Amino acid sequence: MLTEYAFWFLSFVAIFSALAMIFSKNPVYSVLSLILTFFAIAGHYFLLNAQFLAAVHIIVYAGAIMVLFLYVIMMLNLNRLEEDKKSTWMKFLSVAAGGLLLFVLLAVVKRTDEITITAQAANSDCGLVENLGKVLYNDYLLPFELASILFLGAMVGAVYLSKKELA
Amino acid sequence: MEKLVSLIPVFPLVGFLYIIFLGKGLSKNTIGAIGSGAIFLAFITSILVFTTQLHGANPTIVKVIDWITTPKFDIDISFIVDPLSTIYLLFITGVGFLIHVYSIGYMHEDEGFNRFIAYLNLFVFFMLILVLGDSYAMMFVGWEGVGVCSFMLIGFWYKDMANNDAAKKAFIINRIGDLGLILGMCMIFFHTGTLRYDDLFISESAASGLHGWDLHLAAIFLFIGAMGKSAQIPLHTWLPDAMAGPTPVSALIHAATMVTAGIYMVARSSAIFSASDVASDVVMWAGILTAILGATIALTQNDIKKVLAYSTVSQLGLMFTALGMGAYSIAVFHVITHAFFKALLFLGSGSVIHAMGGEQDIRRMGGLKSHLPITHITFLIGTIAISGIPPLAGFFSKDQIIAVAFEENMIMFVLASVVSALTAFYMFRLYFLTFRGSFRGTHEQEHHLHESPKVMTIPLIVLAVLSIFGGFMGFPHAVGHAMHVPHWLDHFLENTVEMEVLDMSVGTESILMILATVIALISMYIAYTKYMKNGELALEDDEITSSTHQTLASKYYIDELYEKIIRRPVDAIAQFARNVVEPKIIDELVKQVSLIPSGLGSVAKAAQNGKLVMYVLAMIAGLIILLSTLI
Amino acid sequence: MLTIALIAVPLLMSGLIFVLGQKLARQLALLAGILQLALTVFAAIQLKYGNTSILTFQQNWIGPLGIQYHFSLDGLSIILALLTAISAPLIVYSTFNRTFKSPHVFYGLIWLMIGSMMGAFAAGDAFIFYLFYEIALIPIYFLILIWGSGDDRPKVTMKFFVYTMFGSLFMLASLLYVYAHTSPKTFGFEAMYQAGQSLSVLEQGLVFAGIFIAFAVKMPVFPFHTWQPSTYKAAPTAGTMLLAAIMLKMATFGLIRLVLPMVPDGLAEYGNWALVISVIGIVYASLLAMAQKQFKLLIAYSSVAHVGLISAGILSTNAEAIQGGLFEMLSHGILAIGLFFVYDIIETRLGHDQMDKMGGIRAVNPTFAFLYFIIVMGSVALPFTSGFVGEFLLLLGLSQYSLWLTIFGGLTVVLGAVYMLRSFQMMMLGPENTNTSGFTALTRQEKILLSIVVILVVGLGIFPHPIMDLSNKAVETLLANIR
Amino acid sequence: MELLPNVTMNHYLLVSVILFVIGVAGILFRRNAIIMFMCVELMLNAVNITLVAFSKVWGQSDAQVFVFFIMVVAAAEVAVGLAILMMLYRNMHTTSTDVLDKLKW
Repeated sequence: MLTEYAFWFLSFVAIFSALAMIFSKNPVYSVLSLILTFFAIAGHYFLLNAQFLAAVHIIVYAGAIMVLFLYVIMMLNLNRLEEDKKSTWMKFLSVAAGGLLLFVLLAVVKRTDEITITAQAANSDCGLVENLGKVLYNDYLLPFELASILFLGAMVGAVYLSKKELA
Repeated sequence: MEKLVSLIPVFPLVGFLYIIFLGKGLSKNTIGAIGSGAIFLAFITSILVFTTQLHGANPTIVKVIDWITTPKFDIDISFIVDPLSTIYLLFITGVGFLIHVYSIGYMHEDEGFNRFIAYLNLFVFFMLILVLGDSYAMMFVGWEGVGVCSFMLIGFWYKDMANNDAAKKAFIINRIGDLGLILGMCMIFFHTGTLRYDDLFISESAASGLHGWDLHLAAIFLFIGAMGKSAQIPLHTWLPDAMAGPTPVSALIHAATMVTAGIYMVARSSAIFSASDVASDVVMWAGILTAILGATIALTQNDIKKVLAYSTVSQLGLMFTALGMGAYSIAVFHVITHAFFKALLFLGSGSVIHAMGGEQDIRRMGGLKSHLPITHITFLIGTIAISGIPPLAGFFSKDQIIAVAFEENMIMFVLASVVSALTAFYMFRLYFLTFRGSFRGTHEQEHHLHESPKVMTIPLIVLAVLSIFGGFMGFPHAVGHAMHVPHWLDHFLENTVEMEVLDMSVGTESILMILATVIALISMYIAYTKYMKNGELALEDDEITSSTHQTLASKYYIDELYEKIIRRPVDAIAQFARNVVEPKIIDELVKQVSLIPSGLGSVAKAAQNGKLVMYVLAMIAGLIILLSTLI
Repeated sequence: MLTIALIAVPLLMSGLIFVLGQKLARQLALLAGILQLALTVFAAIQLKYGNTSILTFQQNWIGPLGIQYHFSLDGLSIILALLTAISAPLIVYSTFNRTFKSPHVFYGLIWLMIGSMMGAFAAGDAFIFYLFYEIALIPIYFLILIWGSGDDRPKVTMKFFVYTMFGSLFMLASLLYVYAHTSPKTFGFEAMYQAGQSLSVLEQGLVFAGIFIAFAVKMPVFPFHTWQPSTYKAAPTAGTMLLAAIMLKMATFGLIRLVLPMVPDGLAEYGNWALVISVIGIVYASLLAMAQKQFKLLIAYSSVAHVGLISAGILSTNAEAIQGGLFEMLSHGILAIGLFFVYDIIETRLGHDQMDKMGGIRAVNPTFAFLYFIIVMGSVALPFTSGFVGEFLLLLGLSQYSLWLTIFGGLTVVLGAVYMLRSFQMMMLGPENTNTSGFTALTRQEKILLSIVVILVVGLGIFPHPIMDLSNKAVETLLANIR
Repeated sequence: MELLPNVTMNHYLLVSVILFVIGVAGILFRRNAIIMFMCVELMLNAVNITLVAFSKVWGQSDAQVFVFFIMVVAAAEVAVGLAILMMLYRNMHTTSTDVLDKLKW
């Protein structure tokens, strides 16, 4: 009962703050709204018994990535963004595209009933750190190591790009 | 003995190669000796080969090397020895030899002497291939080869563009005929699977595989080939122009040998032609029309060689008339006698031109009798022979053509007689204007007049002798039978060509002979009264007086007609194709097609405008389409 | 293995020429030509004595797709191999009177092209054929672009390149369609033939159309020929020779190799249009040749006419025509080299090739006129020249298909004489003029090259038998396969 | 199939779809590259939710591993992406995609 309410609450927060993110004129508010969304999503993860992911999510997204965003916005001093005027037909097109996509996605989702009906929860604690760690270090060792190389590359790239002399 | 036949073409070929490649430092006499010596050797060998055929030996095929080999079509370079080919051999090498000798004198002063003798040798080589080849394909080799030699010799004096034009015209019109011959060969091959005479006519008769319109069409195509080579209507226009070449060339190629290749070919294909009445009629009518056309035009020409040229056209027409009526051996007979007297006449005219210093207009001649005695006598013999006055060669052959016409077709008989009468008239006109009366040229020319050297007159004399006695090889049937003189040529060719058996009484034949003689004599008399009695040049020969005369003198405007309806339209079409069709239509079309991708490209380019939103929209559109398949 | 050597030698020599640089380029190139000729003659002898095992080479390449390194020389391709081997040293030698910038690249590209064309001829697998067919485009593109003449040559080469690629696209589609019907999947010719013949007649007709369009552009056949005159004009003489003597033969050879045995029913049922346009092309190109003032363009259009006849003949599918077609390819290659070399000689001396401004060359330089005359005679198909053997057999074969087409196709006999003799007359005959009076004598190199061409033209005309003997059996097998 | 009491798989998918579409809408409506970037992050997370939910349904950890990797990639992407944006801003003095449209053909 409680979890059900928690689900609805988290969902509401996530969607509301996501909307706030895209509609807010001030980018700083946008970032903050997004952080709120991420917290809500982390909450979902908890509900789904994926504690490890929930933790990582908060650390990485809310803690690192969004702070980076915030930092950049602050540094560039983009308090108020000049929004360009959009032509009406562009707006119309965007609305149509978004609406259509929503419609199609919902239609597709509606069909998942038939698929998930046969599934059953076999191992409810698969999201625990221990289990996840086993899978990660046994089956996905190579991608895991590759991820570290990716990070290295990203790091080098970021540093290189941000060097003043390039400008 | 038959094996020797493969040597015969080798002599002139070697002569040609030797003179072209090694003849640079040699004197003109040596070159002349080599050139005519080669032909003489060929002549001797021909006689040896000929003797094997005298008593009815079977045709022999002598293979030299493989030539074109495909799974089905297989042609060797090989020669056929049979009466028809050997008799052609004899007069080609014989007359050829005489003309070579004559050329030594005639061309002595020319800077291209070596070249001339070499070309003549090459020509004889190809002519021999033509008659010796054992298949249509081999004949075609010679056929085209003589065409090229003719091209080179007509345009011998190549610095004069008129000569080159004449040479080109001859070659191209010949080529039209050759196309006909190729198509004929194609049809024969398609229906019988072979082009060898052996398979077609001799050991098997594959030619009977042709039926109905295939047969007619094949025969007509072959005849188109003959039209080109033997200058029959409508492909006759090149022959008079071909007189641009040196006179020995006119004698050898354009009177005695090459132009009779068409007769050879039709005679060789007699099995096909005699089976096709349609084609035979075509041959006959084309022949007689050509004969009349040539004879009428010859009446008004003033160039000594042009008169002879049209006379040749006319005589060839008569031969084809004979062929069309099925009298193959008689046509061949006339070919041989014609070779003698026409070569004689041409060489005689050459001697005259030589003496006149290049003048060819008979209006500027006259009274040459005393200056050129040998030439005069021999030319007179030639004239009598061609006019058909007994007992010279022309009488026998022409009379038999007329006799056959009498049997076969009265219209042909009348027309052939008219031609015969015209022939006698224009030949005597030529004779009188040239040799009798008083000299009409310039004083300088008169001073220059001289008889030709021996090297030129001896061939004239030999040919004159042949023109006198050559006719006896084919004594008229009925009369000959009564007098126990066999028709030797008919017997000789009996197994080679289809025979027309004349069923004619001695009386009828004698009457016809007398009639022909009388006609010739009357024409001669008319010519005499017109050109001799007054002792002056007739008015209408100096200027053109009537429209008929104008038409004849302009050769029925046929050249002009061809110019208008063929040459100019073709040129115009070619120019049109070059200037309009090619750049404006085809290339334009290609350009338009090539614009399609670049047009599409510019559309796609508009989408790639760098606006992120557009890309996103495109992605979403794609996503929607993709997902909608899942619904 | 011998076949591999025949392809490897040009490619390796090409690499060697690239590397060894400027000084030795032309000597190396000529050496390669002689080597290639010797090898090919050796291969021909091997084939004659039935020693075919060393002439085939088969090795897996892209296994799952059934693509193999499959090369083999049979009675058909040996003719083309001979053509390549004869042409290559002649083409290289023909350039000896000129100097080129960066000769190592120039000769390297020439040999790259020869190698790839050889690869197409010797291919035993449709994929390999297609591959080499396309590769050959690259070197010639650069040859024209870098060493060509005329300011518009980037445009011209672009047109040439794109046009032929465009055509090839249809061939690729057709080949893939047939490939999809093989089982197990393979591009090997034998399997492709079977798959092709098992298609319905309509499918075969469409496959034929696709392949024919590719070849029609390459040959080129009317109305796909418009790239050709401008390309020939822009190309350096050696490049033109490569194009006319060898490259277009890939297409005519492809007709024999790919079309006849693969889609015989489609060809018989729906192929008439191809024959008709080929024959139209003969007449049309002959007319255009008649209207040309520039000698090089005249040769270009005459080439279109000749190729039209080859195409029409081959498509008529009978032994005479195929033999004739093969022989005509050989003959046309040699004659093309001769004619373009004549152009080169004239162009180097006079600086232009406007025929109406020439005349009287024969009076100044009789040797040249004599040699040229024989080449002219060869190209108007006079008997006892190589041109006759091919053209006669082609007409003979075509007549078994349709008499009407033969009549029109045969017009080449007449029209060919018209334009060739007209050119001979305009250039060589008549009195010399200020333009031509200084026409210097032939150099030794020019004399040797023209003599070789003339000897080949006459020699092949009189002794075609040894060459035809090589292909006789292969042609029979080919036709037996079809019926 | 209920993942939580009264909460089925479809509920999660629904949330995910809505978040995803909000992300798309954000990209369509906003011109600021940084905001668009954030929208991308939002979309990634929307997908992550489904992955985790499915992981729960099937009782398999593999999907969670994927989520983990997505986070990894997102982190790397943000690092580089923001660096690029900073560079752009330094040079162009804007982060509006209306101006930043030079990258074409």
